[in-house]
Amino acid sequence: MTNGGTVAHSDADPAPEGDGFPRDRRLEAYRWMVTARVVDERALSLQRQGRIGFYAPLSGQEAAQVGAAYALRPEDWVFPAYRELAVALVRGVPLRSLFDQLVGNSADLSKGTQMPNHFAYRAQHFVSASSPIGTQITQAVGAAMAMQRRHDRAATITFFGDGATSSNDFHAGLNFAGVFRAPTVFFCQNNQWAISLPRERQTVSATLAEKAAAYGFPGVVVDGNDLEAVYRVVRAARLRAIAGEGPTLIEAQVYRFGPHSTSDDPRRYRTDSQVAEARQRDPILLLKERLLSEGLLDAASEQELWESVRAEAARAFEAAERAPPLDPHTLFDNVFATPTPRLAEERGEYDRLVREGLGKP
Amino acid sequence: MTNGGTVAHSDADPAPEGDGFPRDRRLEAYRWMVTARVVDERALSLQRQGRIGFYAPLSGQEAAQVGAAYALRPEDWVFPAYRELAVALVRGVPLRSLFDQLVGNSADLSKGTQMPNHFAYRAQHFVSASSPIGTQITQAVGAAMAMQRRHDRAATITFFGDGATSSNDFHAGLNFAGVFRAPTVFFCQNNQWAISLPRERQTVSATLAEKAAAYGFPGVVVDGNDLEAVYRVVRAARLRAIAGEGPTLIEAQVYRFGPHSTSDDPRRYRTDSQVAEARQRDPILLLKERLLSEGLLDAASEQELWESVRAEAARAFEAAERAPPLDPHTLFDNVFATPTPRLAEERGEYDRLVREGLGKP
Amino acid sequence: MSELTIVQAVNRGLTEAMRQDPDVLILGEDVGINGGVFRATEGLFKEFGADRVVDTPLSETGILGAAIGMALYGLKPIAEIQFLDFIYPAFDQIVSELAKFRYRSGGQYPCHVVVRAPYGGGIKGGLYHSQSTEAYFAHTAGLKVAIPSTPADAKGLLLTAIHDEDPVIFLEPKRIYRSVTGEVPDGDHRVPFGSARLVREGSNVTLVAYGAMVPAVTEAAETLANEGISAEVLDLRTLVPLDEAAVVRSVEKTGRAVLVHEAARFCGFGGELAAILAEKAFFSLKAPIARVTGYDTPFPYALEHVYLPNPEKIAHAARSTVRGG
Amino acid sequence: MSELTIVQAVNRGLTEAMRQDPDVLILGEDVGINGGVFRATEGLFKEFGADRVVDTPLSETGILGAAIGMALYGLKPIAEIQFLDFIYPAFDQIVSELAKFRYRSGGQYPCHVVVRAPYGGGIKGGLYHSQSTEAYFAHTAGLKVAIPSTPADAKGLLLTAIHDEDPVIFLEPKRIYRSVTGEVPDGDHRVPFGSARLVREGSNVTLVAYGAMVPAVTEAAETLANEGISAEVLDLRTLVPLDEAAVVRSVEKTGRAVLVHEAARFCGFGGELAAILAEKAFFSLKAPIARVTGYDTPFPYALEHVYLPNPEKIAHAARSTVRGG
Ligand SMILES: Cc1ncc(C[n+]2csc(CCOP(=O)(O)OP(=O)(O)O)c2C)c(N)n1
Ligand SMILES: Cc1ncc(C[n+]2csc(CCOP(=O)(O)OP(=O)(O)O)c2C)c(N)n1
Ligand SMILES: [Mg+2]
Ligand SMILES: [Mg+2]
Repeated sequence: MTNGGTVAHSDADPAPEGDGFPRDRRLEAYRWMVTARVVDERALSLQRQGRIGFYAPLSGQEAAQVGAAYALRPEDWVFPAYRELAVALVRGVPLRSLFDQLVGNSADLSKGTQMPNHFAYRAQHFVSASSPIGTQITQAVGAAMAMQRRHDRAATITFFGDGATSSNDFHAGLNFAGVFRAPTVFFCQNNQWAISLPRERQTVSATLAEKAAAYGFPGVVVDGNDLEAVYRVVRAARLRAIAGEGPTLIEAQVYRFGPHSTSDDPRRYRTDSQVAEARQRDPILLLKERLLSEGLLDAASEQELWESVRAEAARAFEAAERAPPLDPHTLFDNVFATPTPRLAEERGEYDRLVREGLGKP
Repeated sequence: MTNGGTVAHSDADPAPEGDGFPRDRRLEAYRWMVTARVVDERALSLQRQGRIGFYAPLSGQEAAQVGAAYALRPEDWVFPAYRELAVALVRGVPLRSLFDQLVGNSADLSKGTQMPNHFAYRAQHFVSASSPIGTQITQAVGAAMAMQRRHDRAATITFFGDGATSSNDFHAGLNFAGVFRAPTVFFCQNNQWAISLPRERQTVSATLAEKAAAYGFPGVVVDGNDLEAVYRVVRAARLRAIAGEGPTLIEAQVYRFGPHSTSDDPRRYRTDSQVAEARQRDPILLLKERLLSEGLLDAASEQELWESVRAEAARAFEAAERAPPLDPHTLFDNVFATPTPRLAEERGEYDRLVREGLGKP
Repeated sequence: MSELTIVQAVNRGLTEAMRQDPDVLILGEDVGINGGVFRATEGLFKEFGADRVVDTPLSETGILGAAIGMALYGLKPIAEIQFLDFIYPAFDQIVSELAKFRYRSGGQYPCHVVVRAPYGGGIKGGLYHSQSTEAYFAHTAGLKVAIPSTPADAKGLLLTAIHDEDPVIFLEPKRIYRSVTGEVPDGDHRVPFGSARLVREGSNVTLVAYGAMVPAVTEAAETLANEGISAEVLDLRTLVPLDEAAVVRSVEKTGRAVLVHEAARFCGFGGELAAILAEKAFFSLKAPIARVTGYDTPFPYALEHVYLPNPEKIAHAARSTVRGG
Repeated sequence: MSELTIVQAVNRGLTEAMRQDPDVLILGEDVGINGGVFRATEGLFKEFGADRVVDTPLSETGILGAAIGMALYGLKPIAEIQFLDFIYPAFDQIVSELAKFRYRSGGQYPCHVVVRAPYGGGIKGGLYHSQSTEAYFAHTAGLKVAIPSTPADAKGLLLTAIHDEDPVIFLEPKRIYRSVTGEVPDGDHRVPFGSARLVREGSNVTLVAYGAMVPAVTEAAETLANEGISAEVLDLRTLVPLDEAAVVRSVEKTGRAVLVHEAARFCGFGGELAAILAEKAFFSLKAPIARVTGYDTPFPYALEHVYLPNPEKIAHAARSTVRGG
């Protein structure tokens, strides 16, 4: 067991045996993918209604995220960007917790300090996400170096986008990982866009995966719409990592179906037909067809699944919305372990203002 | 002709024809290499005597620097690090100017603002060097993008070390150059050490040159002790650049014979025998042998050459030492084009102090 | 004259400068076909093409490094940083290089880059889409820092910045990008650096602000006027160069100062202002100098209304200062 | 007790902490076999091995990112930045990540990294081996900032930093690394954060300083004493948390303040001190608050003796403050 927090028991703990995706968990994985899609739909509409302030959808990236998350063990640490909601779900973070974060209520484990999508769940070793692109990459390497030093048989995985390959931390992180043989899996979701910049103009290398060569370790391209393929490469990379063989860069090729975020209008830089074409390889569709053909799903159970997930999401969101708002005093918490005199004074200043009828919550 | 400054006429303008190093300039090139070596010797001893404050020798890197510099044209721009004294010499910077900078006197074109070795000579398009590792790399790419936009048939070259390949600017600079096909030559002098860190622990890739692949353009390894080989690859890279074919990364493999700088004691991290071995391929020795065998040099003229260079260097340094010191008021110059009221006030404050007998120069 | 929002005025300023001078170009993330995430560069890509409105890879290090190289060569690059919060990967290029090029080369290499960045809170942006870290730049010798609060100043200060010879950090108050409108002169409108704007005359207390805090301070001054307190309001417009004379003169008249910014208080720009006053207007001061600022916490998300200065907090501080409360 | 220099005291502090706790480790450039370019980590590589004294590639981004990851996992990393001037490639990790981890995760992810860096001028280091940019860090909510000026404090504050739960920027005055010596307690010596050191009692004027300016200020106080001016000298020791009470108390007593640092004046730490005094000690102030600081230029090379505050300049300012000159 690793530092501090206990890993909560998670139904999603895959304890994978064999190389293939465990057959008996395919349906469960499918449910997680559907859940992510449902959350996307719901969140986009809630944002339009002004009930949440912002959202960055992951539609199109469900298989990549769920496949990768299934290949991990509870003791592994996840260093996400801001789009990794499905990873959090598979790790065992309750929907309700995710919604508490979107709302920023008093139940939010991050105490409403962050914009929607910037999740942090210590119990699931899901490290706090930030907005600056790439910063999690070097951190994941550092945590992996710590695992090495503690002789913990675990790995870190970090999620980032195609755009993040241009970041300082990509370069530093991969280089450190190569030099120190850190047990890290670099998982790049190449969704073809960094807001309006297409992948081809982000960098000239033929693939993103091949950049690993510059750091002396392997890079792998995988079809990110294929749950099982993703699972296999991540699992192999993880095993490599914990065997002391060093890091791996994985490029999961996907397509971002939705806008970059609710602040974005993708029609300014891409056509609907491009998106329609990409949607033909919708990862949910692909897995559904496979499950149907294998008899693990039929039209009726599929229908039912979506409905039950929708109902579950609706309930969870409403509960999050009903939760009490944050106590304004939490503004001054967690800057430091113990408030400095200055912070205590400012808290007192705020209290005085409230007493005098100003700045009420 | 490019922006602003006129390129002073330089004897060193090679106007190279044909691919090989011009035969009639080999002796001249040798003289530059000897000059650099002599400056190193002299500067190290001057520093020990406390007559200059700091010095970073380039011994071992003469052929790489001189070979690269000969492949350039006056209209090209050089973005150096702090060790490129021989490049400055070949570009036509007078020895005296270099010594003015080492001393930081009133004749120093950089007005004594910088530590020794941080040269800047606008007339020779030798851009101001700074200490932070790597920062010149992206700047060279930007200047090359400016040349593109101005349709100037010129290129930029940037010099940096093996350590600098780990910098943020290496990654950003090479990536931008790839994406924008910038006419830039990235010239890495791999002298095997970043202070005490050996090349193998800087990064795991087999060569530094191969890192270019991650950015979609060629990387070339060259024997940096071989003047002519360096000349050929830099010349080819330059021609590629101005033909609009994009950047090239060149790794010149050399060995740093001396300490990292006068603040460094290399015996803490490497053995004398390692250095002795490397010195067997001293670039000056190699070229000397060639010139001797080709009859361009004989023992007597070789002896004479060293003596005349030593005498020239001694004269130039003494002149630099005799030059008047800086006017203390220059402290307040060149922060902005025109001093702000605040700076004018501080200058006045300083004058008052001097008038009252304090802080006299 | 046209009635414009602040972001439109920025857009007009950019258009004007690019039409005037073919050496002016813009580089940044999503500035081209997308027109910038705030639409500040809308239409420029179409008018000036990909060579002058350059969509870059996702690297602020690269953006600033490239802009500096261009400037050294003689172009006039304008670097857009998508949010001020994302400027830190470029911090080394800004403080080590941009700010020091002219100085360290003894004037041989001026380095004129304009760095534009939307800054500040009030848009529910949380920790990473809300910060005001102007103090970092103001403390860095060699950088000028401009922060407009009106559409006319947005265009006028921007054109001055583009025609300046020194590096300028140009911070745009995104919170009032669209909420504040005003008349903006057409053509080559310029507002000089180092000259504060007297927003409102008054005699009892001086309120000093800049950027998005100017409307808040102005509103506070109106409230105070109704209570019989006459507040003078100064909009600094540029922090570097600073119009110290205007600040000192005003406080010599009123005897009281309330310094307002949304950045954290500790070591913020208000500290510099207070120090100037405590040195140069000392004998005129009738009351302690007050600061109304963000608290010394990271910028929050759900509680940004608690964090930010607002007209009530400002008026309250002014009242206490005047009444000795 | 041992008589040590400051850099030796740092070395002892590191050794002590690493012996106490196997989770403490050091990473940085040239910290291993080379023992650090200033020899602060001398001997540690031999005692603790390459796993705990980690020579990294040349990337401050990587050093800080890795240190943060290690800290999140539960180790206690100490990151050495070779010169404070080279911290900027890590600035994003420091201000966006290190400073905000605990806050943004609602306390789930404390992030305790100690960042050690030699800082300051007086060693003929020019622009890039001399800077004092403590104000950047002091302005960043979530960071603590410690700056010792004596060997005992160097060890004591460092051990406190390593045992703290929050990120600490630990700035070491390299100019006096070897020139100042003093008795240092053996073993687990700790000096609390947020408690200024009263270097010298006085009644006419308070001189406030930290780091390498403390000896200069102390020397000025001696000169002043010979002239009949009794100067109180405070060494802040930590800028965050700041011992405001000590500063205010002293100025309430003396009525006069001279604030000293080698960083550029504009928006420097002296501004914050002046603002605190102009608010909280206002009614005790008998004279304008003076600042003796570096000028608002980049740090020079040949002229650093002109740039830097020295005992003469400090004494001069104190004299003017006391005599109303
Ligand atoms: C350092 C930094 N610069 C700019 C931004 C603004 N920004 C937010 S997301 C984004 C694009 C990211 O693209 P990518 O890495 O491909 O991830 P994706 O959004 O496609 O998942 C940009 C430019 C940022 N968050 N951080
Ligand atoms: C950003 C930064 N970090 C650290 C340093 C301190 N430093 C100066 S030179 C050097 C090593 C550089 O190695 P390399 O790039 O190989 O160049 P070389 O000195 O061998 O020519 C280091 C670490 C620096 N100057 N800049
Ligand atoms: Mg993407
Ligand atoms: Mg080297």
